[in-house]
Amino acid sequence: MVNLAVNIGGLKLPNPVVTASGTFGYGQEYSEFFDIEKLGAIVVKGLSYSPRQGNPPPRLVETPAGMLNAIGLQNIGVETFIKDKLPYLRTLKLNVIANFFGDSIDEYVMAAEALTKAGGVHGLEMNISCPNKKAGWIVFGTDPAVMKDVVTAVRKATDLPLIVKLSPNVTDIGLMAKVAEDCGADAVSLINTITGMCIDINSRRSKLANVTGGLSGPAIRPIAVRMVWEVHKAVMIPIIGMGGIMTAQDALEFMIAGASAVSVGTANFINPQAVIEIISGMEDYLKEHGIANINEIIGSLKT
Amino acid sequence: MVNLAVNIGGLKLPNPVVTASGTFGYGQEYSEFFDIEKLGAIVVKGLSYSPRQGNPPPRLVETPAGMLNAIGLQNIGVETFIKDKLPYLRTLKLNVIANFFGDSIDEYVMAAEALTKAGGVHGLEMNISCPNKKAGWIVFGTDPAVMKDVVTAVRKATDLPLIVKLSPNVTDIGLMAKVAEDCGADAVSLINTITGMCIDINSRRSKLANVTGGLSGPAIRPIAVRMVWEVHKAVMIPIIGMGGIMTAQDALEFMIAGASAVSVGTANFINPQAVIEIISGMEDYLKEHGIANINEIIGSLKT
Amino acid sequence: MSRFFKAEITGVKLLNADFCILDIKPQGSHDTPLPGQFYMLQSISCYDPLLKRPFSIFRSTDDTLSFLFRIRGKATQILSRLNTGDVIDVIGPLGSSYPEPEGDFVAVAGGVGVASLYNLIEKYKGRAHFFYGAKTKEELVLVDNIRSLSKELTLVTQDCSCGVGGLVTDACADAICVTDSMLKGLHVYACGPNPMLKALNTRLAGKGVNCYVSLEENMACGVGACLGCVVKGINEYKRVCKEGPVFSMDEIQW
Amino acid sequence: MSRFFKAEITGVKLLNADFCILDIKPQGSHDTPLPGQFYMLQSISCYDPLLKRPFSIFRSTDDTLSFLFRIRGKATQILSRLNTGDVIDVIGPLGSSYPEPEGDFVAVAGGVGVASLYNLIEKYKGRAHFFYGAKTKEELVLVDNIRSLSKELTLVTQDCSCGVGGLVTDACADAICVTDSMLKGLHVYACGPNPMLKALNTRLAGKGVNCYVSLEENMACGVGACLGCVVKGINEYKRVCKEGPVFSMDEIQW
Ligand SMILES: Cc1cc2nc3c(=O)[nH]c(=O)nc-3n(C[C@H](O)[C@H](O)[C@H](O)COP(=O)(O)OP(=O)(O)OC[C@H]3O[C@@H](n4cnc5c(N)ncnc54)[C@H](O)[C@@H]3O)c2cc1C
Ligand SMILES: Cc1cc2nc3c(=O)[nH]c(=O)nc-3n(C[C@H](O)[C@H](O)[C@H](O)COP(=O)(O)OP(=O)(O)OC[C@H]3O[C@@H](n4cnc5c(N)ncnc54)[C@H](O)[C@@H]3O)c2cc1C
Ligand SMILES: Cc1cc2nc3c(=O)[nH]c(=O)nc-3n(C[C@H](O)[C@H](O)[C@H](O)COP(=O)(O)O)c2cc1C
Ligand SMILES: Cc1cc2nc3c(=O)[nH]c(=O)nc-3n(C[C@H](O)[C@H](O)[C@H](O)COP(=O)(O)O)c2cc1C
Ligand code: FES
Ligand code: FES
Repeated sequence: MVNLAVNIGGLKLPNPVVTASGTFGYGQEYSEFFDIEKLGAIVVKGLSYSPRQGNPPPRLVETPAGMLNAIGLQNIGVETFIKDKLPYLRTLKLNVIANFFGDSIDEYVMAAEALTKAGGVHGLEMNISCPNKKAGWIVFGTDPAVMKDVVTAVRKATDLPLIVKLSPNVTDIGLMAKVAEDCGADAVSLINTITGMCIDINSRRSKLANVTGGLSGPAIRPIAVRMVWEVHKAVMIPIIGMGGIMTAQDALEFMIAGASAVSVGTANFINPQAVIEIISGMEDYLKEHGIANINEIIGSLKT
Repeated sequence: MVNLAVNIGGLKLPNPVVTASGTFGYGQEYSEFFDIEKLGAIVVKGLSYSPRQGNPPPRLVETPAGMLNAIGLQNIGVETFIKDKLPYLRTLKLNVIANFFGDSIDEYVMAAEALTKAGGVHGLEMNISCPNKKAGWIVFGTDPAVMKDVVTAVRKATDLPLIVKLSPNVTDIGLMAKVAEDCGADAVSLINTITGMCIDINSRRSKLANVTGGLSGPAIRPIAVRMVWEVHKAVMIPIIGMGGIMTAQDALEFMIAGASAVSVGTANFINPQAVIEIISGMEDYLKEHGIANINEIIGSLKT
Repeated sequence: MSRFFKAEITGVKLLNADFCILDIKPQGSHDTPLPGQFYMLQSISCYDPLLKRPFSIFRSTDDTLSFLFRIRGKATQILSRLNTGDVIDVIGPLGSSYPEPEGDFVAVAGGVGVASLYNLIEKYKGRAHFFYGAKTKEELVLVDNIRSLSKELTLVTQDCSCGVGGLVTDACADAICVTDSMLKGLHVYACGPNPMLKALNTRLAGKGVNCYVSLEENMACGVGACLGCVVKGINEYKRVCKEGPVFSMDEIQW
Repeated sequence: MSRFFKAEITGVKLLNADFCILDIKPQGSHDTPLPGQFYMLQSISCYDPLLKRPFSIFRSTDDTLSFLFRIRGKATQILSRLNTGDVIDVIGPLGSSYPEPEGDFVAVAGGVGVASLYNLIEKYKGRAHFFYGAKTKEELVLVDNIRSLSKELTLVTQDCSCGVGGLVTDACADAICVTDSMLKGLHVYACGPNPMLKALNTRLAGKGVNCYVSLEENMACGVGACLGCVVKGINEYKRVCKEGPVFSMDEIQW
């Protein structure tokens, strides 16, 4: 038997495969397709303290080997999550990571506190790819100083394992990861979607009502793998890698580049059983290569 | 008849379609496939003052809807270009844009001066996605201050139309474009390739000898279109847009987003006649939509 | 009985250059679809096209599911070129269905919207006043079958090349709005492009008809997880794949 | 006469699960290929796979080009599933060719490297001492044809399942290096995986043979423009698609 267990900043995962926020609902949507207790962890749809309506449609458009989404962070809010969704998740033997965000530091802190107190949430993933209303809508995750303030504040608000989810829309993602580490983050996850757009040349309008959207899927994988490798060289805390992972082979690329766990997003849409196949594919790979413990391959890229 | 002529910072192009540097050799390679005098302009493979060997192989790997290249800027050097390649280009009725780079400001200036003096070069495109040897290998195009120095120096060294080719590996490409404009650039072109990597999980090595490479092709198009739109909002000088353009439809997306001309790269490999088909497809679009002049659609995105 | 399964192609029939009927045989047991429900289909060989595409159930038997679709872009082109014996990935049946009609009812199809209504009129044979519209005569498919399944069929073309000239919504509303009393409780089912459904709402809203519309939005997951396929409901966004695709007309903000 | 053309599939023959022969008929006139040259092939339906793939000319007649390839990844899978009548995009003939042999010559093929040498021995029938190696017996294809075209055929398998056991390079070098005088001016042609060609160089370098090797590198353009397909020559990088794919062994830094 090979050992697939990994440790993400104190959170012990039975295997390194988790679901990417926003692509797996709150778990129930996919529970008919496989036994979701088999997951390393579930990361739920991004939550804000108060519910959000999200953007008007169209919210999706397909691009070559990828897709743009502009959901606009629609969500039911922390309170409703705790009341309506968490009870189901508590019945499962499953690590629950709550992804959350805000448009001010206060909102981040309030969400983090409520999710920490709720019970049944095992880790927090903070999405910093959101604009800061007070700071002239600068995206938290693209300015080291702005990011420092929000991560520091959230770190004080929770004793749960804290994962900072980095934006790829930056010059130096290693630097951003270092800021997160210095502010006390237990882990970083990357990449969030890359901002893109797609134009209908007949109407001369964006194909998304929101004009721009976030690019995900296999198209971005080479960029994501490179960023994981850069972050691996920059920090000591564990990394959750993601961006276009469709197969176990893809997932292993991220782990060899330095990720301790991987997150699967867009692939769920194409194959609702993708995560299960990725877990068993990883196991096969280890067996074939005579590797007893998955931790041996993390960051093992030869250069 | 529709009017396809555009003006790129003083350089008059009969139509807005040019070839992307590094994907079209020095013209002769593709002259057997179509009449290259039909191009808006030819942009030649990036030149440095002294010749470069480039990176060891493998230099290429395919990715979903894209490709990574790590040619390592192999080139024959400015002198040999002027002696061996320019004479052929001078015999053609064709705008010649010389793409060039250096690993120090001096090298940039020397290349720009030599190309300006040569005669038969109608415009310069400076590639700033290269590391600055003296400044600790910081890439010129990712640090506004470093970029300012090199663009200012090159501006003094040439009176040819100067196009600054921006790197997409930055937080705020609009800001970088503004720096180029402030330093006297006549136009900007974007995007250069996005840094990526791809790992062979069996050998646990990068599939490229250079470890990382530049991602091009349809995969990056949504990112490129978004960046062109951001730059269009940030500067007044004309933009040459590129990144994954395969068809006239794709090219028109860039123009509607704000590009005055487009550059076709990876598409040449898939279809050596792609540029010709893109020019005639643009013409058809204008006719169908009753638009007499292509300039009417530049930056015409409705939001 | 999983709603994610593989299916074998058992038939590919081109009705003309633009319309195709695909028959598939699910491998293993599968749920029986209701009229108005849909499936996500995909022939995976690479990552472009990337996403599954939604198609309404057109007909179904114990071991065959059929889809009628218009060849538009990459995915429908690939589906139309499959060979018998090829295997595709399927998720379904998904979403809401047309509520059962009471007595005779009205069906309004615009273009390939006919696909989902076909299933309804086949189930409730001889009870539909069917209004079927398209741009041109060539885009009206399966007319004889539809006629034989309906109580009455009115064809409508925008270019006047066949049947009534004009918009199918006008033809339908003109016909059924003769007296207001006729409308009370009448079941109307409509499927077609959004502008058509909007026009129908303009004509029928507030008249007491029970109107059900099948909506379209781009989809990624098809199962309610991504929140990508929403339309504006009265108070909040509604997912076409989960709360829809069939909505009561008055649930939607037009 | 353009080297970029469309061609119709006129035959797809699977030799076994891994090897396929594709016959295509160029639309319009085309150049005659020389042994060792190659073509870039692609069945475009979407952007994944994105690039054309290089394949050596295996056989050619006035109106047909044939390719023998091993099904490895996405592109070869798609090519092996094409139907007669389908149309693909082609660029070629490209690159350098095997120089004409003098008298009898030696051919060394490793695996599917046999494709390009087949063309050579067919042109110079009855003159080749052919050494054909693979991992297992199953990977040796077209053995009877090759035997009939060669003066002598030696089969070599790494797992000893057929012919001589071991590496084809050893079998070849052992056979021809009996006396040094035999080697002077002997023409040796080799095609196969890089490690095989490297091993051959180790055995034959400096012995006065005229050895020509056909090399492989990932390619994008195929026409010398992208500088993506280089190998290390003695003084500089050389493009496999332009200066190659056939190189004299001593031009290459092994
Ligand atoms: C619930 C539902 C049921 C449908 N039933 C049918 C049917 O029975 N018959 C039929 O012909 N069509 C049906 N459609 C529409 C069908 O899904 C699209 O025609 C198909 O996705 C086009 O794919 P393509 O790759 O060929 O075209 P593309 O080139 O991808 O796009 C062509 C058009 O289809 C739309 N489209 C693209 N991707 C999607 C997507 N993931 N979801 C929805 N629309 C998309 C685009 O906005 C575009 O306008 C239905 C759509 C929905 C939402
Ligand atoms: C000059 C030349 C002649 C060749 N002739 C033949 C032949 O006659 N028969 C034959 O079976 N094979 C031949 N090959 C190899 C053939 O090109 C590859 O097997 C093919 O590209 C694999 O494509 P794929 O999508 O099926 O596999 P992929 O999944 O893309 O890759 C499988 C393997 O093929 C290599 N490969 C991928 N893309 C390319 C590319 N663009 N160029 C070169 N290699 C690539 C990869 O490195 C990988 O190791 C030749 C290669 C060259 C350079
Ligand atoms: C439809 C959709 C919704 C998403 N919503 C969120 C979200 O709420 N919070 C978040 O941090 N990331 C969100 N993401 C980003 C994903 O979690 C992930 O970082 C990204 O999609 C890259 O991974 P992938 O290529 O595997 O999808 C969303 C992505 C998609 C496609
Ligand atoms: C093989 C290859 C070589 C390239 N060489 C150069 C170069 O020398 N100088 C440069 O500025 N850009 C170079 N580029 C970048 C292209 O000019 C272009 O910016 C990029 O490929 C995006 O466009 P595309 O997606 O249409 O290829 C190269 C790209 C490729 C694929
Ligand atoms: S398609 Fe994902 S929620 Fe409807
Ligand atoms: S493949 Fe482009 S130079 Fe050889």
